[in-house]
Amino acid sequence: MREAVFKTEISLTRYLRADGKPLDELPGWSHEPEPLTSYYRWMVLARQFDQKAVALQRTGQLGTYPSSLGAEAIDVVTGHLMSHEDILVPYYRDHVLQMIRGTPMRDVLLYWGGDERGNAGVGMARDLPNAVPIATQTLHAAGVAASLKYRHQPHAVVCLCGDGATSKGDFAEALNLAGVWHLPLVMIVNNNQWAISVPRHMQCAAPTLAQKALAAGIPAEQVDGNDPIALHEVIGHALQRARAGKGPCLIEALSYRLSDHTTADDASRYRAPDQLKEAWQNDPLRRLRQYLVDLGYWDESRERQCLDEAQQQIQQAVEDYLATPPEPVESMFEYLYAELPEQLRTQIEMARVRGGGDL
Amino acid sequence: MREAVFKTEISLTRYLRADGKPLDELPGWSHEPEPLTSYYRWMVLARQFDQKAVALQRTGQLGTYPSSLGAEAIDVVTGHLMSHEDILVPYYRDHVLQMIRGTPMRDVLLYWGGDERGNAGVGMARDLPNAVPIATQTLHAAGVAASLKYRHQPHAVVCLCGDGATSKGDFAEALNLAGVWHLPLVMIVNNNQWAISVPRHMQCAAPTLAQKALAAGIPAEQVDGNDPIALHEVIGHALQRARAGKGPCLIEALSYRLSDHTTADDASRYRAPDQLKEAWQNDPLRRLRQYLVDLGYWDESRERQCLDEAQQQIQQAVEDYLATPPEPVESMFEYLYAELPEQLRTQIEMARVRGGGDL
Amino acid sequence: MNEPICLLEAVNLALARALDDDPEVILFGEDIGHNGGVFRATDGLAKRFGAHRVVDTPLAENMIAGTAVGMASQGIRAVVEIQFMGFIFPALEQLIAHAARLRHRTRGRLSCPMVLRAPYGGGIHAPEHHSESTEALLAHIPGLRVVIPSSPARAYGLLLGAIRCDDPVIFLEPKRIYRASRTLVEDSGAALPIDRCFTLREGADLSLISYGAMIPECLAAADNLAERGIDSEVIDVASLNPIDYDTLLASVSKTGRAVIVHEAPGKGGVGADISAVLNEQLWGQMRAPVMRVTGLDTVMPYYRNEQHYLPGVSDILDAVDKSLEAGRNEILQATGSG
Amino acid sequence: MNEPICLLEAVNLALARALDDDPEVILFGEDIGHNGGVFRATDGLAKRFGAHRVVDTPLAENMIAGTAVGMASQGIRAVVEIQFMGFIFPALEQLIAHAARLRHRTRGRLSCPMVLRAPYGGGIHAPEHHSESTEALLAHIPGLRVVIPSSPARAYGLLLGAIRCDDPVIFLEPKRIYRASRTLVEDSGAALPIDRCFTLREGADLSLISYGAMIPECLAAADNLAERGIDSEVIDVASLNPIDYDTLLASVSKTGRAVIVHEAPGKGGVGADISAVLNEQLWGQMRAPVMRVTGLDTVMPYYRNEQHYLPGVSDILDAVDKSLEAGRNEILQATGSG
Ligand SMILES: Cc1ncc(C[n+]2csc(CCOP(=O)(O)OP(=O)(O)O)c2C)c(N)n1
Ligand SMILES: Cc1ncc(C[n+]2csc(CCOP(=O)(O)OP(=O)(O)O)c2C)c(N)n1
Ligand SMILES: [Mg+2]
Ligand SMILES: [Mg+2]
Repeated sequence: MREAVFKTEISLTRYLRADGKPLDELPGWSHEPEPLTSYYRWMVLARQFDQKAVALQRTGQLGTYPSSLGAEAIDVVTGHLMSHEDILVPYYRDHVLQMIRGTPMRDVLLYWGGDERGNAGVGMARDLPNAVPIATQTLHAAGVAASLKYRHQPHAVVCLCGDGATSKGDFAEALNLAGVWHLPLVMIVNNNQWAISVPRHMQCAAPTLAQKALAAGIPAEQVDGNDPIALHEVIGHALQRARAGKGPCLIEALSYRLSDHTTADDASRYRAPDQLKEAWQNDPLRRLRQYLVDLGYWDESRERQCLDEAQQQIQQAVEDYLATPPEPVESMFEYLYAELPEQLRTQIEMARVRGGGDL
Repeated sequence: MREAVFKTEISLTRYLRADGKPLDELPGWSHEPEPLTSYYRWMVLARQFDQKAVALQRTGQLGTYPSSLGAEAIDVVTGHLMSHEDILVPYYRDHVLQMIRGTPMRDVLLYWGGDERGNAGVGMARDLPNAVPIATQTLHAAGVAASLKYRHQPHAVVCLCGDGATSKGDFAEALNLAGVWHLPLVMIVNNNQWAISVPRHMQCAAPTLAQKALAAGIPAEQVDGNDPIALHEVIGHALQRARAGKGPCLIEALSYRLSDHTTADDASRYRAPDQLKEAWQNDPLRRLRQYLVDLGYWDESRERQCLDEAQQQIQQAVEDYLATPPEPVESMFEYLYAELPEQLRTQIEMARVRGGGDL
Repeated sequence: MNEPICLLEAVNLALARALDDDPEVILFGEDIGHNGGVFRATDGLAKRFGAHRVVDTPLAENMIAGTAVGMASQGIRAVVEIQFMGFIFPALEQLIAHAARLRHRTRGRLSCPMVLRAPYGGGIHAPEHHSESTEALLAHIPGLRVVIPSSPARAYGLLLGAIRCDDPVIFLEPKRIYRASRTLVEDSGAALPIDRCFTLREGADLSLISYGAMIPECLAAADNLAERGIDSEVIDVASLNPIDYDTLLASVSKTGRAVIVHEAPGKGGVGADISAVLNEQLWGQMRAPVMRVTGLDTVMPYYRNEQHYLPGVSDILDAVDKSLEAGRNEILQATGSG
Repeated sequence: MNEPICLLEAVNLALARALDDDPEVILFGEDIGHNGGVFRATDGLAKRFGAHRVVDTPLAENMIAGTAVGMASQGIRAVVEIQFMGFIFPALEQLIAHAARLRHRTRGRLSCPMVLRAPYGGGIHAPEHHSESTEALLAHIPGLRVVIPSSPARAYGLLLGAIRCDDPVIFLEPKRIYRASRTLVEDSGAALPIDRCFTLREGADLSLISYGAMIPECLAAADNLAERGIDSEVIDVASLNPIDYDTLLASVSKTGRAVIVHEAPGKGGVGADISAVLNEQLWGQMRAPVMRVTGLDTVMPYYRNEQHYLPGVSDILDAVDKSLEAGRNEILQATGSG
């Protein structure tokens, strides 16, 4: 005798078509100019920043840099919905999200320019810095959420990662703990269809990544990651639940990596040009701009002004970045332990001499 | 707009009630004396062996030993359904399964008696030995399955683990790979409700463990692990699919650990006596015996004879085990590399001297 | 406490004290709650402090370490248990890539005040993977502290020191001597410094340098040597990272002879590091080569043969004899080498 | 091949040769298929040998290692890539608990003929975790072999040796010199022994002992010393486990002076082991203390300051000077120490 013991379904939320036209009745707030025009401004800034960062890398002024091209809506909406007290556990494409949280743009450049001070920013006092080893941050997020819960603080933790990250055991372990401990954790997967050269279908045989939540017994949502209205609804709801003690949630945001993986990558080696061209049809900026233009909230002159402002802000940050001298060599030891062990003092001198000279 | 993008359900298979009465129409084969009486005989042997092993441990003649009390049906049915060419990747409670596959009972004792030769058994030429670090074997199983697939060999890999093991990332990673690579892997979780002292509900918030398969996009089954008929149906089907190139499957077999975790554990510290008493109502031996008695295939005298035979077999194995002298000390180096590095030769002499004398 | 206690009970006492003193201390790990840990190190603590402070986790060491890093990043002192050191490997990515670096990475904005406790070592007739001594893997990682006690009093004081420390500390408990001896340990709340060696016995002829479960073996060897009129100094390294070389160098520059003892394999073990430093720093002052008495460079055998793997008193005495012997020929040899 | 090739291309050539020679060799890892690996070590191989033999995996290093163990247990030679050594930690449980022990555990019934390749080391201005040298963690594990090439020819020969070896081999590629120089490498299919040092330059005055990306630095130092009339022997250790101490001891007993160079932190590094053994075995024959020139005992800084972390030619020359200096006072000191 076979008896059904578990039934479920997972839904995709989407409000706008790729051309910015509504698919359906829209939520009330989305008829107002705010927050959508703010979203759009930040998305423009993100894209401009990206372009500049890539240009800096190409001219030897920045290290390897991972563009956020195509992920702007996810980051911008998340950044706006998070409260100051919520805690961010980002991944390495979340530049603009970190900026919205207060990290100076210069610090983002410092980080990718090989300077730890990029992680020291005051704007994000309790947020975690980027974790380079994939998926490891998902466990930190569980721990941060556990600390909020332990302290009875009604805030949420937002953690982001890529589609590739969902294959690493850490991801499953973090969701599992979040389920058992009922943690205030909102896990957002930026499913941009690629993990460097490995396409989504070679990463996992499941039709959605959202269903990874089922393994942990927690709610799962799929959302169009190019649709700011849908993102706002789904992420906003998850944040409210988490803050209200209603537990964790996994959100799969469908996007597309419109850039190379990083500046060290050449996606043309493994990606058909047609696919990329098609993906540009879903560009989140285009979609939101069209929607705002249709409502009369946006036009060419606003666009130009917005671009100009972004350029100025970026230019200033780049100048600040380039004018920042390297950190003194002893910083290499200064932050290793709470107090520097006596034994290591002599090595500071060695470090100074190495690499051809004093600082 | 919310649109369902994934729907699924998971079923539990069960044929016999706890008292051995059919719940439903039974499969045709289960009206015959075989294989069910064989299953029963092996289950009796397993239980007798367990008792003896625990007694040996209590009297200082065996190391820490994990009883399989309550898991007999899972192991016996699996052992019978596996072909010689299928490959077993067991966990540490699968004593009788290993014996059915040809491992001499003496070798099982040697293993738990602290002697590596317990893993050298000829009966299981390609089977893997126990993996002590939890869940690590699930990845080996994926690799073994990948080797079968690569060589176009139409056999299946069976891997077992406990409910606790499903929380470790390895488990998720193994299922995920099995899904993407479409591997001939049958993963069986012996959900005996406890991981040492941690109860099932503190291990995972999902209502079933079978649904961990959904994260990997592979088929999931729940089965009553105390019901040999249900186990036979579900595992048999999964094996056939795997051998036929139809891919992997996860089976959650619901059982109960009727013993302490191991001889080093004292479950009375953390487990209510009532729960244990209730669990004994579901004893797989009792259920199958009653069913066979009702069909006239079993009776008191057969029971007595079966016990006697088991006792004799066990007695012989114990004698063989106790008569086996320890391995020569150099074995410690002999199997480290394909060839012993020159540098290590001198250490053989050191080893001989250590521990107070030559061997 | 007025009863003498064993090392294991001293661990329990220190944990209780830490939980009592600081509401932001949390314990978690597999089976540490109700069950009190498989060795009973946390016995009674869940009952006394509540299941929200002494917490059972799902089975995943990587998760335990990573969650501890996350909590510690927010200032909570996560004291976690890995059931056996043989199961610490899944936690290494989090320990190496994150715990050790969080302060460094953020220029001090965040830190990682966590303690990861694990019983280590052989000699208890345990199954495979329950007898490992892989402390060298951790001691190699800048940013981690690695501490090993060798007596009830040091277990109590060092564990309190570890919990109060603002750095991540790996606290390895020599399970072979968990119950080996009992002494009075005052529950004073006083921590011991976690970056210092302990000189357990002073002596002029030779330095025996060790830690953990090999300390009793070294003390027994020292007793034996004393009967022969040889006066050995016994030093418990206690902190494997950083190592208190001031104390070690002072001792060996006094005695001119060192025998280092540990149960981990010699190759790449902590003893190699100590030997290298002593040789570098005390060139010309050594009266014999620095000797090492260690576990063998092979896989720890299953328990039936484990006694053939582990070093014991007689191995230490042999090494001491060689050291004394070498010392006798020393000037001759050194002159002959030019 | 009639064109000179670089180390990276030599790796590619050896992989192609192994795939060609033995149908039971399989490559897998992240991005190694179509993309040819992030460094292009597997460039063209998927196309040439098929996606069933050069296989992209999901993103999980623990899975890559564990699956390799499973395949290898069945006799398939799994040659897997970990994208950077900084991401090897999730694989350690499988490497330590299984790859290193499968033969031992089963008394030779099963074995683990796998190779795990990973680029290692700093100096290429990479992001955090892309510059690690944690080879000491692996070299400490009995049952693993650890091999590091330092030239195109040795990369080719050692990798073939590693793939054909019936033991698990960790093959670490010094990415800083992936493209540093080109030499003619004949695609002869001949393997080099993976348990031997290579003496790259003979000399009577001093032994420079190193491996990987520090070999070119040592050779440059040796050139510099030669100009000063100092005749140094340069030895590429190449196999970090087991270490070919015959060669090392022969060299140092000849020269009486050793400087060990690696970029990993000194504390607990492979150099500590070599120093300890040289000191033990060559007591009285050394003309100076064994010196170590290593990475610093701190977290590898982000790239803007990484040049202050890594040892270079002038650091080696400084150590050599100290060694020569110490030698001058040697008899005096040794006598004075009695
Ligand atoms: C543990 C680990 N393995 C490998 C890498 C190298 N790596 C960096 S990004 C990346 C792909 C990640 O893909 P995904 O998670 O989809 O994120 P995306 O970059 O596409 O946003 C890989 C393999 C790493 N950083 N960490
Ligand atoms: C990686 C690892 N962590 C911890 C342990 C210690 N340990 C042995 S069995 C066990 C519980 C396993 O529970 P489960 O998977 O449910 O299997 P069961 O023993 O109940 O059959 C634990 C924690 C281990 N062997 N390996
Ligand atoms: Mg991606
Ligand atoms: Mg269980």
